[in-house]
Amino acid sequence: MTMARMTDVNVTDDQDLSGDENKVAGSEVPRAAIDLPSLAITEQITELGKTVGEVRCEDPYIVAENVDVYYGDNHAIQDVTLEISKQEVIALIGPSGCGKSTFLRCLNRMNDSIESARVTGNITLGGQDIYGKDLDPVALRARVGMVFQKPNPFPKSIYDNVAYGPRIHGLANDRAELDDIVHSSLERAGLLKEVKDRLEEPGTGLSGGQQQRLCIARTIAVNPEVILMDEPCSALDPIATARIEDLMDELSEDYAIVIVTHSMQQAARVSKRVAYFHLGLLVEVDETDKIFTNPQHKLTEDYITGRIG
Amino acid sequence: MTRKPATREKLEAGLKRRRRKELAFQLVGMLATTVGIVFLGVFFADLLGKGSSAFVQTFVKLDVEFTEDVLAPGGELDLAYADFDGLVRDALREEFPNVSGRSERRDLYRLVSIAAGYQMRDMIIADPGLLGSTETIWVPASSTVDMFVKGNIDPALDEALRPLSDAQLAWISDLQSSGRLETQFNSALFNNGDSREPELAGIRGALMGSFYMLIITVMLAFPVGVAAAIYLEEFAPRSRWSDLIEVNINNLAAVPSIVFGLLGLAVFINWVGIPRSAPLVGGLVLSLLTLPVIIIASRAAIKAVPPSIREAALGLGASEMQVVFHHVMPLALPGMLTGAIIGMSRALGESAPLLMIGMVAFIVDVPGGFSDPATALPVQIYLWADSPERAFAERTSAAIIVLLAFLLLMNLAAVILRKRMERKW
Amino acid sequence: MQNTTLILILGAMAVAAFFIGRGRAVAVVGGPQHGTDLHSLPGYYGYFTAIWCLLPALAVMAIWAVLEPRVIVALIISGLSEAQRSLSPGELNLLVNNIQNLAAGDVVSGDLDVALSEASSRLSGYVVMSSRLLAVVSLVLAGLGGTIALRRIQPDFRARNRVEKIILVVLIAASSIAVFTTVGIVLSVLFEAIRFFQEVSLTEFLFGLNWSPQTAIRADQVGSSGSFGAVPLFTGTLLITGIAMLVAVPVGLMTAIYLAEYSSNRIRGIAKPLLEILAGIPTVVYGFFAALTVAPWVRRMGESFGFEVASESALAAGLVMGIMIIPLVSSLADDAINAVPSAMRDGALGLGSTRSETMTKVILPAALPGIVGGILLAVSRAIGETMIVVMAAGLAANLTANPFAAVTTVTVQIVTLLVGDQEFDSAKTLAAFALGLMLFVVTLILNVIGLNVVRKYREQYD
Amino acid sequence: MANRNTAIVVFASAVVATVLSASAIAQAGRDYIYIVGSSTVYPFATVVAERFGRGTEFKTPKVESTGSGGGLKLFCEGVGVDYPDITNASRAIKQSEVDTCASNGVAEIIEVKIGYDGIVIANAIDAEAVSLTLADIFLALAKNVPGGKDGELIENPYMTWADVNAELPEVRIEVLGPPPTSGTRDAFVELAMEGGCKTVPWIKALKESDGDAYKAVCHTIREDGAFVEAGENDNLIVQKLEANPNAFGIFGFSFLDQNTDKVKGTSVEGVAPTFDAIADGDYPVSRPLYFYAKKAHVDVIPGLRGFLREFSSERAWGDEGYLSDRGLIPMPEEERREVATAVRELKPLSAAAH
Repeated sequence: MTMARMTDVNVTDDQDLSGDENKVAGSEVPRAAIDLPSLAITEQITELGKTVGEVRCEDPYIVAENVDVYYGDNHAIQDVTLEISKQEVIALIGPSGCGKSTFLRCLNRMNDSIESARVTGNITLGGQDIYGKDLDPVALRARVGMVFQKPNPFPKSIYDNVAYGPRIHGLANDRAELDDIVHSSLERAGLLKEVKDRLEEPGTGLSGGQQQRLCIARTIAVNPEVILMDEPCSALDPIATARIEDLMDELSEDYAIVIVTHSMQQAARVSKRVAYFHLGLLVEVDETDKIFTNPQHKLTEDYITGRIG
Repeated sequence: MTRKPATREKLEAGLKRRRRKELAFQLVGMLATTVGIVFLGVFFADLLGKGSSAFVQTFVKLDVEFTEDVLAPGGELDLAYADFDGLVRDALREEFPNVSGRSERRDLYRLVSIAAGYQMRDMIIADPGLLGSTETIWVPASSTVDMFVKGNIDPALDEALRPLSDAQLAWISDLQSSGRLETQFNSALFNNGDSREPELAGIRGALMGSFYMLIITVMLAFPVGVAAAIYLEEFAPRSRWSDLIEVNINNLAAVPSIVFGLLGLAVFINWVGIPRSAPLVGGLVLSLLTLPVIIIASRAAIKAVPPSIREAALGLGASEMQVVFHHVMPLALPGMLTGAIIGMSRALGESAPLLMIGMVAFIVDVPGGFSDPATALPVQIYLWADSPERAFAERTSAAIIVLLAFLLLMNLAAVILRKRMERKW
Repeated sequence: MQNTTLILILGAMAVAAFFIGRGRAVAVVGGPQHGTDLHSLPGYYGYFTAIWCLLPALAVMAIWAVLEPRVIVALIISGLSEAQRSLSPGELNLLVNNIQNLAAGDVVSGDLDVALSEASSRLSGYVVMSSRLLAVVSLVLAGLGGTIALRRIQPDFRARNRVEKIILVVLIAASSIAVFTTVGIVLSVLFEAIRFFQEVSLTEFLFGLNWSPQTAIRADQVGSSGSFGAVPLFTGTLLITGIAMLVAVPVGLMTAIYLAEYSSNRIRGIAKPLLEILAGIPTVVYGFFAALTVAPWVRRMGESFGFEVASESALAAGLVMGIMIIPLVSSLADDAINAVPSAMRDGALGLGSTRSETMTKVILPAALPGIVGGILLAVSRAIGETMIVVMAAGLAANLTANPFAAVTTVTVQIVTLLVGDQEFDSAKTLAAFALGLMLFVVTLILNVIGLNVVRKYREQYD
Repeated sequence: MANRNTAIVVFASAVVATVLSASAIAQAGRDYIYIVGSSTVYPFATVVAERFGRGTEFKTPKVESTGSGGGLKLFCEGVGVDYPDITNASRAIKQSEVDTCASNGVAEIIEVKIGYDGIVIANAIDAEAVSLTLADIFLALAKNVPGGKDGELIENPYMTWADVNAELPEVRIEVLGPPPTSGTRDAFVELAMEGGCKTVPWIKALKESDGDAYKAVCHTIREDGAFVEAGENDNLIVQKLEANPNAFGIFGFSFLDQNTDKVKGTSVEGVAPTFDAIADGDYPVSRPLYFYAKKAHVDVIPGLRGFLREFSSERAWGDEGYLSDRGLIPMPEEERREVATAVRELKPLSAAAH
């Protein structure tokens, strides 16, 4: 089984890796760069080398091939290949520092703003190379929205928070249209009922859970194709978390959602597939049920059963 | 999904304009940053161009005969009345035997600075055995000659309009061709106090004045500033008094320096009765001026020490005082020192308050203590900028270069300290 | 005995007291193994002893230093002949000065007369006696203080609390100096200003449109009309400050934005210290540069465009002052921008804003209070700046908004009124103190507002 | 232990500093000469001071440039080490000042006239050369000028030199000059302004009938910006003239002498300001320079007698003396001898002299 998957994945050499001269193959990772917990595990990784499970999917929309990310000398992500389809929720899990957030931020090029970060490999969105020369990250981020760990509404009114994206992108032709977008976005985020009488009040005055839904509303106001969520519930209480999770469920009908989470219960609840990262390597990807009931890789199993993390 | 195609179109439509705006914004930012740096470059180039020539001085080589007739006409050498200038005049006449006539000779004598006579005197004092011997010595040329050699006097100008006569120009070229006139390092600039003769004028006096003032400032402002910062940051209860102190310190940091000069004039000179022009007054005024800077920097340094360290020490049963002196102070010290250096460099460049307390004066003797009359380096610059002699213009720039060199060194020290301090917790 | 020697000896005594005190503390409980019986660490008993050894002696020395010259002069005068004592105070003062010079071995003027040299040797005698007396008194006090402290050492003596109390008092004293400085500033300008306002009414000073402080300095001199309407000074100050701000605010702000958002770490690492140099250049140097390089340049430029430009135009001084203030604005703006949480920036970028949109629509509005506060501080700096305007701006109190005209500022007038004529009784010099008070009050208000805005804003995100 | 040591060092240095400053105050004797006064005499006084300091065992005198008025004010505040020994003045002391001095116990003042200084009106070297009369100067700079009929005064209406005198160029009147604290201003007002003022017959008649009104007319300089009070920083004036060819500056001859390649003197009443013309008295705007010393300080302040002697020696103020190199115009030989003798005898100013 494992061997078969490996051959499947091994497509690197044929790929067109534009501007990708410094690519380091997985087996040539400088040891020193990785802080390995134990020698035994190291050997397991190097032995297995490649991701187990199913990195491919039907009707892939986002395709990441052999992605490596470096922060200066630090090799944060090594040779990750993953496909994400248009209507699924995929959860990225793994211990702290495993690179799941870094991988997430590659998908809308948020890593650009980190000066020392360098991304190699190939990521396409609907067939378009998102690291290609002719692609504007601004346009990309309008298509791939992002919700952050800590709710970060702008210090503006609730209305202006939601209207911000449509305004900068020029999505509304007039005020009525803008109002329409704001209302429908708040509605979809399940927030409209709570705030419709105080749209002019500052967004920072809402509760944490409301703030995070405001941020989601703000994101969907731009009408993206993919929503990236970086631990969106880690700063929220269980009730607010439940509301967000419900929301994700609804949104997954229209958007591809990539969520990074520390909570395995959350991953189990919301996602269709799960990808397990470990020390910059994508160890295992599979259907959520399969991962949680029958993990293939020893590391995945250790993590899920609480032995690492 | 309903609006999606429209969104993409609209997005693409605006992109070009937005990219242009982005680029323009970035360019404006780059331009702004360049403006400051370009100004700095122009400023330094201008300064070096004007001032670098002051570091050399034209010297004339003379064969001086220390004749007893001139120095000791009565048979005994009396330093107070010996005509050392006469030696120089004799040597010059020796060099140009053809010069005759009173006014021509006067012109000839004016080629050499009056410093030459003082030089002879110092030589005789150092070695009375020289009497009767002939020595070949380099003596400084007068400032007009120096200016001409440095190209600041246009020989093509009408004779009446330039300070050197045709005959003097001819003598200078004679001296140049016989290798008796050349420029050498201007050590007087660093060894002498102020003088009305540009070739004798130096910044030693002003530097010492600044030095004494800074010593007082360091000794008063640093300990007091650190102590105040420790109190305010670690011990002060939230009370009216500490609020008052807090507001005061922040305000004093921005009070115009000239107001501190008024304070010095009224309190230290008129009330306490310290003499005018004394570095002591200047030092006290500068201490008060730098105190808020040091307090603010020290407080920031103390604040940067994470509370966890304090809690750890307190948890082990240390008293608050022990926490401060064993843990907080050592960790905050580099930051405090940085603040002190920045405060000192501000004090070194300050001149407005010194105008108020009589430090704008002609003082030749290098001050030897805290109550001797003195000027400071920036004040010396202010004074020289006002001197009628042309040669002071380049010396003003040279003094500025020296002052800036000190300031840059201090800033560099602060930057290095800050780099070392920038420890992440 | 020299004061320095005395201080060294006292220092040595203090060190000795420290060890003795520590040793005694240990001995009192019966050796180091019983150290835990002491209330405080043995070192604190040492410090306690040392402080008691040093402080009284130093206090006596300080008092001595203040009183000694007065007492000695009084003694010398009382020893002089009747004729000399009846001299005027000024002449007496000169005589004493001469005696002091003689005693100090400096050169004196005039012939040495017997009475004088006798007085000077008496003076030397007094000085020697005084310093011996001081040495004895302070050393005895040091010994006494140390002994008393030693006697108080008991196992339950709370030495640490005592020492810490003393240190705390010292700390409080140090932090109070700032308050006393402010009080000193206010007092030193207030009385003179009040005297000024007795001669010139406050309303004329604040609202008069004509500033011509050149009153006659003697009864028989014809000065000018001597009017003290400070409005032209305020407008002149505002004009130059305004020009400076027009240069400093956009340039400083854009520099801060560029360095914070666009430049690489390397460029920032180079550009920031370079710009900080601009803030460190002494203002007298800027003044020199403004008067000799920038002013003629402004004049040439202005005239080539057909403007009439004064040789000491407000523009030249304002431009140079603006350049001086750039780093102040940019570092304060940098602080304000950095204080905006990076989550804001991420949020805006994540929605697809360009960097300039992120900056202008999200970060700058959020940082605005901080930036405004910083600009207010910069304004107060510009208002109080002295040397640049003294050297590059004129003395003509023109009521104009024309940047090419010559104007004068409050600080220029303070310098002109005080340097050159230091008597303390004409309205002319008193006006300097009134202006100083104005300057202090205005900058105080600006600073208080600026600091409050900055602080309030900081707390929002802390 | 290291941190404890730092604390100790910090406090020890504070203590040492306090004691140091205290002991510095204690040393009160003044062993140097203290000179204040005119900025015009300052360049001469400093040269003498420096030569005196270098040539003798005494310290070099401290010279502050405070302006004649300010200098006399400080000088007259009293006798004693806290007050200056000498004040320089670019005009003679006034009776009112003598009285102030006397009331403060400064009874015997030695007046030393040291030579002459021409007050020149100069403009940039490449600017148009003009020749002014005293009347031109008065009309251009007075606050009020005679109107159409006798006895009428109008606020100075002249904006350009051509308004004053059709032969002069049509450029805006802009004159940089000294403030009233300066003796240069006093002398300029008395010699040039009053000189021009007197050419108007009815004003001249006023002198007899109403002296105060006469002075008010002749001595008051306009305040509308045409006359720029440029402080006492004469060197900056020279540099500003160089930058502004339309402006004229008023300053002492020595500054012109040092800057012959930058500025040129304007002829007044047809006489150019040259060394010889001023020495001969042909140039109308020249004034004597003075310094005043306190007799009570002689022999009490170290070196004061020697300094007076140095200043009044031939090698200093003689025809060939070093002061003439600096632009001081010497007095006639006979007058020099007279003054030098008076100085040697410490002859005080008699009350009747002024």
